[in-house]
Amino acid sequence: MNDMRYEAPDTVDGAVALLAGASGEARLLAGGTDLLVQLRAEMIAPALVVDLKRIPELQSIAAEDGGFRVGAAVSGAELGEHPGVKALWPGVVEATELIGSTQIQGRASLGGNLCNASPAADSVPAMIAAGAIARVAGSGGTREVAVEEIATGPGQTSLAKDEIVVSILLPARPPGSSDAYLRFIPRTEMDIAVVGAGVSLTLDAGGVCSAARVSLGAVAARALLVPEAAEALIGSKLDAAALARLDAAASAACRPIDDKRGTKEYRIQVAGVLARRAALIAAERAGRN
Amino acid sequence: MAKNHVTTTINGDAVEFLCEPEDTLLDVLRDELHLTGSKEGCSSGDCGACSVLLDGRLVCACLVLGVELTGHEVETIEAMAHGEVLHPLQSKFIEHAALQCGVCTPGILVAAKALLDKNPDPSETEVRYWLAGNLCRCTGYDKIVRAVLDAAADMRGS
Amino acid sequence: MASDKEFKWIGTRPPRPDGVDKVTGRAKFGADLYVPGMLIGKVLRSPHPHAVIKSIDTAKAEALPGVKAVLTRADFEDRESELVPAGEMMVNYRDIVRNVMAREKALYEGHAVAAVAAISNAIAKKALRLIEVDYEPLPHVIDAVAAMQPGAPILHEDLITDGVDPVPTEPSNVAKRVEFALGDVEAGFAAADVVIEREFDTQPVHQAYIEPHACVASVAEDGQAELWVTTQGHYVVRAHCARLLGMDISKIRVTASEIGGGFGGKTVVYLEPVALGLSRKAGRPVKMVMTRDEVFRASGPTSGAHMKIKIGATKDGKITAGEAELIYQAGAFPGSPVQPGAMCAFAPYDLENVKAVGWDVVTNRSKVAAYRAPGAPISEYAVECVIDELAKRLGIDPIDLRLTNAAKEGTRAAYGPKFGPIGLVESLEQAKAHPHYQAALGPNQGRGVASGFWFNIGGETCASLIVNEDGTTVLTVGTPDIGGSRASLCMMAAEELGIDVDQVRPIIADTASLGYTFLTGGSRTTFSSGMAAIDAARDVVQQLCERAAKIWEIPADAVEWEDGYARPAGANAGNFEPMSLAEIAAMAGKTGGPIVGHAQINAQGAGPSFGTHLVDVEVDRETGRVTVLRYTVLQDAGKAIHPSYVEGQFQGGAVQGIGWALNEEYIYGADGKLENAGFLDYRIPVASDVPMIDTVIVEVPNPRHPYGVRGIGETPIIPPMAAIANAIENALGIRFSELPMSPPKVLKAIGEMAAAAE
Amino acid sequence: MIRVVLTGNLRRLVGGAREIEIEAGTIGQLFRALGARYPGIGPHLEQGVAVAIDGEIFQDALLEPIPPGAEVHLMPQIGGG
Repeated sequence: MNDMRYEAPDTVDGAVALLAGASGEARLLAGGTDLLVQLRAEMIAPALVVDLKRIPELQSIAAEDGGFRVGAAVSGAELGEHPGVKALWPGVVEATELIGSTQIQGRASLGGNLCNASPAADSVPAMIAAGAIARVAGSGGTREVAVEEIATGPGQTSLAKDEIVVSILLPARPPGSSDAYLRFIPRTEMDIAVVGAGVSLTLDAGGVCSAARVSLGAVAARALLVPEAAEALIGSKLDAAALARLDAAASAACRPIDDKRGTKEYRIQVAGVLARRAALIAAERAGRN
Repeated sequence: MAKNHVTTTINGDAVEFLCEPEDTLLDVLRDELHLTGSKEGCSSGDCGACSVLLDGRLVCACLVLGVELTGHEVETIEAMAHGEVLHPLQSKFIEHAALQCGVCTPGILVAAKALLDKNPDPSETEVRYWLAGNLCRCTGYDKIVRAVLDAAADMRGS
Repeated sequence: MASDKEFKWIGTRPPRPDGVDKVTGRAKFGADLYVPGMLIGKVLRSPHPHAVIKSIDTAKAEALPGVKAVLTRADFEDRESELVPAGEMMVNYRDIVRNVMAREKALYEGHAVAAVAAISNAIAKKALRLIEVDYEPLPHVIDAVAAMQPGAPILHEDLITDGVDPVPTEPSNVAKRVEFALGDVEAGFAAADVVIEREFDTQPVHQAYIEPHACVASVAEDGQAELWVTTQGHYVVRAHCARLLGMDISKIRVTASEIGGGFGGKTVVYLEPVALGLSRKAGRPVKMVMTRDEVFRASGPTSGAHMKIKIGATKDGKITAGEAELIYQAGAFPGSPVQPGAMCAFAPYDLENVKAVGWDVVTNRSKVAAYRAPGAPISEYAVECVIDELAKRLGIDPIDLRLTNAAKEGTRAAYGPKFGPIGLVESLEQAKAHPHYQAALGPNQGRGVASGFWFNIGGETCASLIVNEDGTTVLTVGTPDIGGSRASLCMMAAEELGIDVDQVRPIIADTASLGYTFLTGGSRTTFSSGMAAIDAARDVVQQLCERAAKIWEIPADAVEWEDGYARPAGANAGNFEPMSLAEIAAMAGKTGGPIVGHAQINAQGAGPSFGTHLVDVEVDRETGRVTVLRYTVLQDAGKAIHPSYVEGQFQGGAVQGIGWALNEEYIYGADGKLENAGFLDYRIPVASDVPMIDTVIVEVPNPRHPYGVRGIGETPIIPPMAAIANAIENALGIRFSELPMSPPKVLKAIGEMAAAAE
Repeated sequence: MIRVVLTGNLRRLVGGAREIEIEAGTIGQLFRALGARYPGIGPHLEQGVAVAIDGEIFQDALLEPIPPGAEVHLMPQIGGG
């Protein structure tokens, strides 16, 4: 076997330094629910594994300007137990809680789900719909990046070799706002999304949609932000016609593949259905805010 | 090969062991410590047979590295009964015939205990979704769910 | 009749004797044994679905420090083509030796080509990467129908189709044709008012036991071998290993570990001969454990099939003829369960004219292994779908249509003989009377019904019952306990002896401690080991009566055994205080020595078990998701010894069937490689997928068992696929003829129906 | 004299006959008698043939008596999962 080195720095700078100095392949360990599977299946053989869970900034959830900053290594279970985040961004929380089983929830993280860059990652469309901002640290300092800019393709990210996602900002939002995420899987649990749809929207006092973001997962090489789908909702009361436009716009945006989990035509058709259903759930939640 | 020295707490006991960086908690429990109650069904987090508590949180031991354990606490099926006294879940699993081959049983018991510690009065649906990560091929889950609900009722009563 | 008797234990629900071991993590399964000096064995597997193995160079692997043995085809002597029974099918050692370790060719992706034993898992894996295999890839064929076509890649150049006249001159992938027929089907169809003919396809599904194959082998310098293994039949493992390794049977002692599920998949050998071979070479114990990926790629699923079913009936619902053509894929070697599939297809029905033709076809997939009622769920699924369509066409309730044609005592089965007492009619009548059958359905919901039949078997079985000096007992059997059989066997012994069930301690003997006992399979364990346990207990009772007679100095036939006591039989036998088993046991040493009962039988007269399932489903018309809302199993158990474990078999079989119906399938790429070799994408049902499974235990006693027992473990997996297909048809008006009925297929069909309606 | 009914592929080995009459008092005697009359069938009888005597299936039971006038079916052996 190759000698794999394990390091568990307790500062972001320490982690960045390890990555910058790494010779050979280096991997980050947040929840490890993807990394350990890839290791055991011998899909990867990194020379260095950097465990991020001992870095306080990656393990904390903090209120920030009316929103929340979530550490990249915070587990889904911890996020789900945070009443504040759950109230403000229920769609992001429900998406994160859909990642795997209760056991996986004990480990899997937003940062890991984002950086593993699977097109089918459940939390990513929800975060994109939420307009979440990732804080990225590297040797050159810190930068703020829209989450949709992190993944560039299956397993590929825009992060430099020495960069890590430290935290994700779920921003503040006006009254009458909420979000929702739905995915389709063949079973009720334990599957990878065949299609995922995240919708975030704001309703004015009259119940008219004044702002919306719609994102789709598992229908392209990476999660998509679909402005045309959002356009279909803005200005409407989510009447049947608006929902039909949303459905059509979502389906039109899909560029899926056929694989063991679903066919192109299936993904295209169901993407519209889920976008429509998610929009109604988000609107119902928004009505209560 | 460079082995790592790890000091941790397992089932309340201070434990030290050496492991390869790529060894999982499950490898350590079974191959180093011979705590074989945690079973290896898939090594990919899909079957739940290796369910353990890590700092009180339910996880798959196959998805945790042994080297991560320094300073953490692990609880396995071996710690569920106290002396001669079975945990109510263990007794109810026997009473309800909630196991056939029994290989998934330790993982399901650990997971069910984590549920009841968090939610003493779960609905049938809550039990089913909480245990969705614990595959059982023998029972069809019926008697497992009944045993968990019955144990919960008993524990609330006592 | 036995079942009219008042029982002390039979029909009660005591805790299983191995319960505490299994809820505390104490129970030792296949991978749980660690012995000093143990090496780790790993298998190198073919990346190609079909390739000539030109050469294997193991020099680099053998030179790697820590590697203690390397094994290839060169270490296994070739075997003659010789058929012997194992599990539900005859096995051919020529094929087994090739499946255990590829010889001329790799015949499927995952086919074993070499193995190593090393001092650590890491070194063993590294050694595998150092083995150089020179493959010449060949065209492959995955689908059975394609494999039958002229010009298809040929797996076995010497395979000549058996069962056809004239005997073919050219090799093909068709191993065998089987046919079962009664009467004149053409005349039968001519007499029909309605004839329905449909085609069906099913995919291979895996037994998916949670415990991977595992064993520990240790061969000493004198050739004495110990084997610890998770298996349904350690005597069968011993027989196979002795044959493959050229060892005396007495030299191999096999101990069955606790077994983490099998469902038929642990009735054959994969790792065991390899582990013994590695240990023999290395002179050290060798442990081998399959990864989940290996379990899916290299151990047997059951067949996928293509089927044509034709049924004719009169207006009033009397079936006049049934015809089936069944093509089952066997995997890389002959031996699909198409024969039992053909025999079972129409077995639930009383037909004068019936014909079933089956084809056994090899393809570049892992060799199929037995899976719960092997072959029957496939053919009966297809027939039960057509029966349902027939009922709809004739406007007859599907249960009534089945009752009109149901097999009963005296009915000649399609495979020849007449049935004795059977419980199909009872299961149908109770299904019709069940509240489930009357319950209201909502929109997009549908209800389905289907019945199923399986033969069940007996077979060679031993048991011994030791009476300890304090009056407690030890019951030793040779059938691994895969689902609570220790409990039911102890209950039967306790019933005979008239003592408490917790006074009977069950032991699963190793192969050196008890006579040959066939495997736990064919739903035979409670029936056959139960019969042996009862015989052994009756042997003990006779000895107890003889001891009491000696003590009382009266003739043995003047003593009777009643409720745990020896009593003088009647007043003129004399007036003695009854002696308990414990009292006699305490004096055994002084009255002739220990008391031990034995039984060694070949159990005959296993009664078939029929069942009927009811299921309600709801279909999401926008996603194609099918949700099972309610499920009821009604099945004949003859006599339920421990009702909880009978219910458990009903429930477990039904849920395996739900998986088969909705999501489970082997998915191959164009490259002939399996794409879903793991629990993530091979989707067995999880707890949140299914409702509670209601059960009704029908009891039509089997006259050939002292308590009326029938095997019940296999029948429950037969009806679900058709019941669910019928329920979906009831909900949507769409008849699916392909398994699994997964969301993309369902949504596509809904779309096509909508398009057709416009 | 007993009536022997053959199903499945065994029928081909007795020249296509569905039924034959033969003299035998046990399953073992039946197999020997059949083997003598139809040389082709011998090996197949050893390779797992089950015998149903008046409806009841026997496997590997050469000593099982066959009552005179019984209806006997030869069929493939059954196993299971």
